[in-house]
Amino acid sequence: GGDDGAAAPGGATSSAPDDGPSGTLTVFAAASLTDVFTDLGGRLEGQHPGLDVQFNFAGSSALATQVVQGAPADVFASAAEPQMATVTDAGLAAGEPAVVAANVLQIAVPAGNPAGVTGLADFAREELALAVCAPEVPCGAASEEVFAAAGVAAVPDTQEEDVRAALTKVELGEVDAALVYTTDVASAGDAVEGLDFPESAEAVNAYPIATLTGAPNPDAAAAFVELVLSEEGRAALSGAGFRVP
Amino acid sequence: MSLAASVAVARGPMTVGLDVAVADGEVLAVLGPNGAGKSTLLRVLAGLLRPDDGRVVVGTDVWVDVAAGVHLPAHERRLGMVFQDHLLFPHLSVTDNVAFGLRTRGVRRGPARAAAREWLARVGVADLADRRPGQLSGGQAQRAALARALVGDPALLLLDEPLSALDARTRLTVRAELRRHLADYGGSTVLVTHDPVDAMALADRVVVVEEGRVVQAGTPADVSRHPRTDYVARLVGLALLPGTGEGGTVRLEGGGRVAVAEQTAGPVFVAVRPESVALYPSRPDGSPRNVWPARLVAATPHGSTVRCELAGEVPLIADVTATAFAELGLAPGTPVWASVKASEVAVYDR
Amino acid sequence: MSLAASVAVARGPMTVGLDVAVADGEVLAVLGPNGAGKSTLLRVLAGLLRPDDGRVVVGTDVWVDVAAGVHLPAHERRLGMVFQDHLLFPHLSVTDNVAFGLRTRGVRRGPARAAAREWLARVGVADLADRRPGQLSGGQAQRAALARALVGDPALLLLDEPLSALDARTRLTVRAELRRHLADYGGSTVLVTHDPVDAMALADRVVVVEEGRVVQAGTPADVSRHPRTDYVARLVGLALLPGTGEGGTVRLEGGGRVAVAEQTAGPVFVAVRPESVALYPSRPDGSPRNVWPARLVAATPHGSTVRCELAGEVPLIADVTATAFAELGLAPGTPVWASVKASEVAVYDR
Amino acid sequence: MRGRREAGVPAPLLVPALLAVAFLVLPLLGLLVRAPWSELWPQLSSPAVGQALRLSLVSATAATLVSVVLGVPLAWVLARSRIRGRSVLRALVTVPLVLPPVVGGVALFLVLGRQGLVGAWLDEAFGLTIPFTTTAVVIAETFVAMPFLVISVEGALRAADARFEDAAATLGADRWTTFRRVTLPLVAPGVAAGAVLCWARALGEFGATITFAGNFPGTTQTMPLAVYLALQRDPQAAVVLSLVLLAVSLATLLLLRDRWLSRAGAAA
Amino acid sequence: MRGRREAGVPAPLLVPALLAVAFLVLPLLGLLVRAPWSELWPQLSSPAVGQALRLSLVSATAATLVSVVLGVPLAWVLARSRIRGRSVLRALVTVPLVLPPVVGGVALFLVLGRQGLVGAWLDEAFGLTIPFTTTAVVIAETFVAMPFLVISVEGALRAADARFEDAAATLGADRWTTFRRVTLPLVAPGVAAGAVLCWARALGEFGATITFAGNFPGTTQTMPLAVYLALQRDPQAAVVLSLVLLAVSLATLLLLRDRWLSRAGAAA
Ligand SMILES: Nc1ncnc2c1ncn2[C@@H]1O[C@H](COP(=O)(O)OP(=O)(O)OP(=O)(O)O)[C@@H](O)[C@H]1O
Ligand SMILES: Nc1ncnc2c1ncn2[C@@H]1O[C@H](COP(=O)(O)OP(=O)(O)OP(=O)(O)O)[C@@H](O)[C@H]1O
Ligand SMILES: [Mg+2]
Ligand SMILES: [Mg+2]
Repeated sequence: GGDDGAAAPGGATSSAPDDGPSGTLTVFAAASLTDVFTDLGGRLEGQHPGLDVQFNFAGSSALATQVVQGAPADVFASAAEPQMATVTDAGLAAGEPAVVAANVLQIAVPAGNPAGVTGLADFAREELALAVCAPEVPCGAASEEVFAAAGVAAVPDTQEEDVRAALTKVELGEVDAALVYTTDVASAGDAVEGLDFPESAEAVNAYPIATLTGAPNPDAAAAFVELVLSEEGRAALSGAGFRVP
Repeated sequence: MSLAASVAVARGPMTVGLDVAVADGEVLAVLGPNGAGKSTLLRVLAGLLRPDDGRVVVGTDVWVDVAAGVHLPAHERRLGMVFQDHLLFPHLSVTDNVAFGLRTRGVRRGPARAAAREWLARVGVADLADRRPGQLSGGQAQRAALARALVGDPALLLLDEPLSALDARTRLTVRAELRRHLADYGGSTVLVTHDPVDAMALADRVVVVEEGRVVQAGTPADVSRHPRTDYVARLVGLALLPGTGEGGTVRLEGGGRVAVAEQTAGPVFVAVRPESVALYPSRPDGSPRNVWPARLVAATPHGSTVRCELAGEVPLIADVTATAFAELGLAPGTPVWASVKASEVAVYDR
Repeated sequence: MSLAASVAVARGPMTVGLDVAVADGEVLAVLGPNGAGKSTLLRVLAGLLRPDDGRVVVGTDVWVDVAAGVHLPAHERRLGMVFQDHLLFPHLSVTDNVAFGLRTRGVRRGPARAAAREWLARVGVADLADRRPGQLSGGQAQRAALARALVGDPALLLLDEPLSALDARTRLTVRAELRRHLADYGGSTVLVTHDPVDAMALADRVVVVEEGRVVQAGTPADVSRHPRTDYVARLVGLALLPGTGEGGTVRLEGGGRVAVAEQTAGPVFVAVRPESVALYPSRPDGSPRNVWPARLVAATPHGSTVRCELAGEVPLIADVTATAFAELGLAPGTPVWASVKASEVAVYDR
Repeated sequence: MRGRREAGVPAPLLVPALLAVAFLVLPLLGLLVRAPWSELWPQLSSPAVGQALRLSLVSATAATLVSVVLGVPLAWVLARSRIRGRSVLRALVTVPLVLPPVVGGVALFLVLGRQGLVGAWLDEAFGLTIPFTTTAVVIAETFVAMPFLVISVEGALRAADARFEDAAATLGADRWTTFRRVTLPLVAPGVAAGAVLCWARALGEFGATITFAGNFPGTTQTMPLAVYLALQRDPQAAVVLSLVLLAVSLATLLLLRDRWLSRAGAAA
Repeated sequence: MRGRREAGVPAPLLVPALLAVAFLVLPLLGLLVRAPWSELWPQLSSPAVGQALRLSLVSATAATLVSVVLGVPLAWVLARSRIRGRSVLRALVTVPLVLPPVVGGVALFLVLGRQGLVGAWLDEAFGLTIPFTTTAVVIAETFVAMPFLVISVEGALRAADARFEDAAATLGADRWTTFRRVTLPLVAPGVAAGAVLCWARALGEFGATITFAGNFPGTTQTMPLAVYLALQRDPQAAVVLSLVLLAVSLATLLLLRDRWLSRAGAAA
């Protein structure tokens, strides 16, 4: 159909009258960036009336697969470095990826902290229902690092496939505590409380961004990455709970 | 156990409204043309069709009482039923089909199978006991269905044309077997059939159903001697002529007159046996007082005789020998003269 | 078109191996006991069952030739077929069922329906044209199935007991209709039936099949006069006694002797009509040369006569009047004397 | 004298049936009770939700149509023909059911992606690229949902009485005509059931779609994808969105099925 | 004179059937061809993979058994009984098909979770907690997969000839006996098809399982979870794992189905 052009490479021509970027910009971004990027995309569209920003939010690894499979993307923003590495290894990233934001772990507990969790040491308590991320995913890798740093032998009941799944269980009160990212706690609302812990600094998760070599609209791609890395972008990211470099 | 049923049920545009009563150990044959409502009656008696109105009482048990909202489900009725299209379970062997009723009534597998095999032998399909119904011929399937209905001890036997697919010889032996069984059987039997011989051989009483109504009831002999409708008359091979008695003659409703041997008055039926009708190429002289012109409409060979259907003022059926038929040069359309002796004509009140 | 078939097919433990030939416009009746292989033959002719061996040739077309690997699929055979269990399509109206064959052969809906309705009228179910098959009685469904087979212009008509579910009166009219149609019809017809009257009325030739083999073939009159197996004899109501001719008498295989009117020699059949057998409570004197002691085994009323099965040295069937039956005080097991005039005994070579 | 009415549902059937209903319906009730209904209106009035809902319905329906057109013949071949290797084929057809949908999406890339077996050729010959279009959504849904249709129609075909097909053959109907005019009407309830399964599965499809078609609002973002995104941000909204999807599919099923089934029922 | 053998599959059926097969099987072939086979041995020999595979098979089989035991009666009620609101019930039963599995997991928490309607009571009364156990895996898979069984068995029941049930009733069989001894054997192919669908769907279940049962190797980590996690780090390994799952289920289906179908076929 006609609206297929929104994502098709052919739609991304830069033939607008003004000098700025125009046409369609396609951004593949990790789902956890949905709010901030949607907001920034809107701002960019406001600055360049001829520009239409399209987002494809999904898990980073799905996005990496898509990019490797020849997806007509201009920008790729990953929630972790391994997925970006998949893309750079395939020679698809234009230049070095830049780190836009970082995330650290926080202990999420249900509102009111019914189990009285105080710190990382509580993850060794057998009687509690505890969730961490699976070691295969970034937050799980980070969790292992902080547990190692703190010398805690964690006994989780479940190794979640992503942060969201862990957080859902906290929201529902099904686990007494979960180790998740700060940003997720921030977005979860009143049902969840976040507890900082000192060892979190041991494992910082970086969000790399890159324009892609096959970008149909490289001008716009550059403009978007520039906006994200600008003061304005950093403010938006830190407003959402990200650490910004 | 005795059966008394009086039910009404709508079937498409027609309403089937039938009253039947069958005493303990009695066999009632239900005769009637296609679509008369015979199978419908059996379905109601079996509990597979809810009547719109009426009662069914077996022994002292009320099986159906529409007014009182009583409707005993089929499986609590202690039935034996042969369906017009057999309905043997395709996934069970013939033995297991026959044993099914016993098994549901709590008989253990061994004795149930033994009883099933015994009945299969009685209807002559013992050697097919291990086959699936799909591997039987039509007549074999019908016999298995009959065995399935008869095994066990039903309170009511409902047989819907149980012998129709049997070959002539098997029919004799299975009919004899059935007759033997029914003679000892204490429950009521309702037998639907198109074969007057079955009715004669097996039934104590006959009801004739036409268009959802009972049009005649009585003993087989009575019904066959004094048919009250054209259907019954044809069934037993008589020509039936309704008319009005006027002393020694009857004025027929269709026109014409018939001389009879008795004095009669009022509405009567005149019945003429085909054997008693003689045919002549030209008007005969002589003693018979009944001589009519007619036209041959159809002729069917039947053993050594030919059955001739005649149209004319007085419609008749005549049986003549094949030789006579050939000598008369008869063919559909041929005009002939038909005569019957007055003493050969049966006459009885309508 | 003419049909010549010679096929062999295994059916469970039995092998059906049949040779039949039917000329253009001829009607062949296939008679035989249940499970003889009649329906199997029709299925092979229809192309629904692959024979293990043999050929089927219709006109000049080879439909089946197992040796040459030829097997024309059923739908290319231009058939009209009545199945023993109707198989009307449950999802189509009666009209559409009958019109189905015409529609598949390219007739447009309007004319196909019109032709269907005409045939439905001819078999007497015009008023049911819009019903679904599930709303028909057994006999109505059978008539619709017959109409479905007859409509159109098949090369071969295969009718498996097409009249078995019809009531006696309808049977007459439908049989007459079928007879009329078959008289005009140019193709071959194979009619399976259990009713000798159907065979007599409709068929030009008869084959009798038993246990998968043809045991007798001929004209209906010939077969009924000179039955060659017990099954056929029973069918036409004769007692059949094989024996060896020894001049004026025949020594029966089962023992005993029969006096006959002709001089015979070698293996012969003796056939006795039930009407010609007289029964006596004690040994009669007089002219009949054939007098045997016997025992009554079964009695079936049949119109005004009773058919008696007799066992003894010479097994016979006797028809006696109901009055005589009562006077003789006959009951199963009663010993009687049976006699037959030598001139009434038919004898012919085996 | 027993005068009670015809027995309804026998207990050994009623008890498990009730358990099954409780098991399937209670969680839905739980969702309904706990759902933040205040979210309903904002969500419903958001144009993105409307878009996603429309796209979901359109693509699931398209996937069902494709599945019926391709899958019913395949079911027929599996149930009726005597080609060799039928049982292997049947198992092969069942297997996509087991494939994790995300991997299914990857597999689709391998065939229909820009560098895929067929996709590369499509791209060169016609300039057609399938991934990230609405077509890709339909393809992903069809890939995941069609096996449900095939297997359940095959079951219905096996259970149907093949003698009617014999009767049709004697009336001159070749196998195709027989299929259309006899077999298909006879198994209509089975096809209806299969189509419902297929439609529902397509409507709920997530993994293969997000992988092969991406998550572009208006083009490829179906309701399950919208629910996924909402889960990232606002789980309450996700629950509300799911309930909207449920309500719409419930209404559709009630309308469609009753209409189709009553037709199919009249035909039976 | 036409002497050719019985027509095989008519073209209007063969062509779509071939398309369907190509559509369903080509992506699998693509996976097979591109799979990094060198990964196979390391993966197969990893005890975690064996564990996940075993857990998958056990829990999918258990879910199928539960679904058959509860779902077949429900299908019967939907197809045969005359209770009111049947069409609503039927649609309600279909609806979990549409629910995004993750939301389904949330819904299960609402009923069976520590603070769920039933779960809280179970916890208090018996100290039983269901989430994060193998039981939870079975429950999640059953919730997602049972509707497939119910709908396809219901379709088979509707298509079956109910007159045999009449015949059974005249032989003294109450509805339960009739169901066991007549109806069920007659629709055996439909139940087989439904069970295959159910088993395959359960085997592939991901979203509801990870939500309600979590992901713990040895207890709740089924193959699809393992595949998903592998996808995060090493997509190649994930493809190999999926192929292992496929191969195992293909083998199971081939063995089981042929055995069951031939039994069911002999019964028909
Ligand atoms: N399901 C139905 N719906 C509507 N009408 C029906 C239904 N079944 C039968 N009928 C009609 O009811 C009438 C009685 O049918 P029934 O089967 O009782 O006839 P029957 O006396 O058994 O005839 P047959 O000798 O042909 O078997 C017929 O006219 C038939 O067309
Ligand atoms: N599918 C089958 N498998 C094995 N044996 C079969 C099968 N169908 C029929 N038979 C057997 O083959 C023989 C011939 O059957 P067929 O149906 O041809 O008999 P028929 O002459 O038509 O008998 P009827 O007069 O009872 O209809 C029978 O003994 C029957 O049991
Ligand atoms: Mg009837
Ligand atoms: Mg037969």
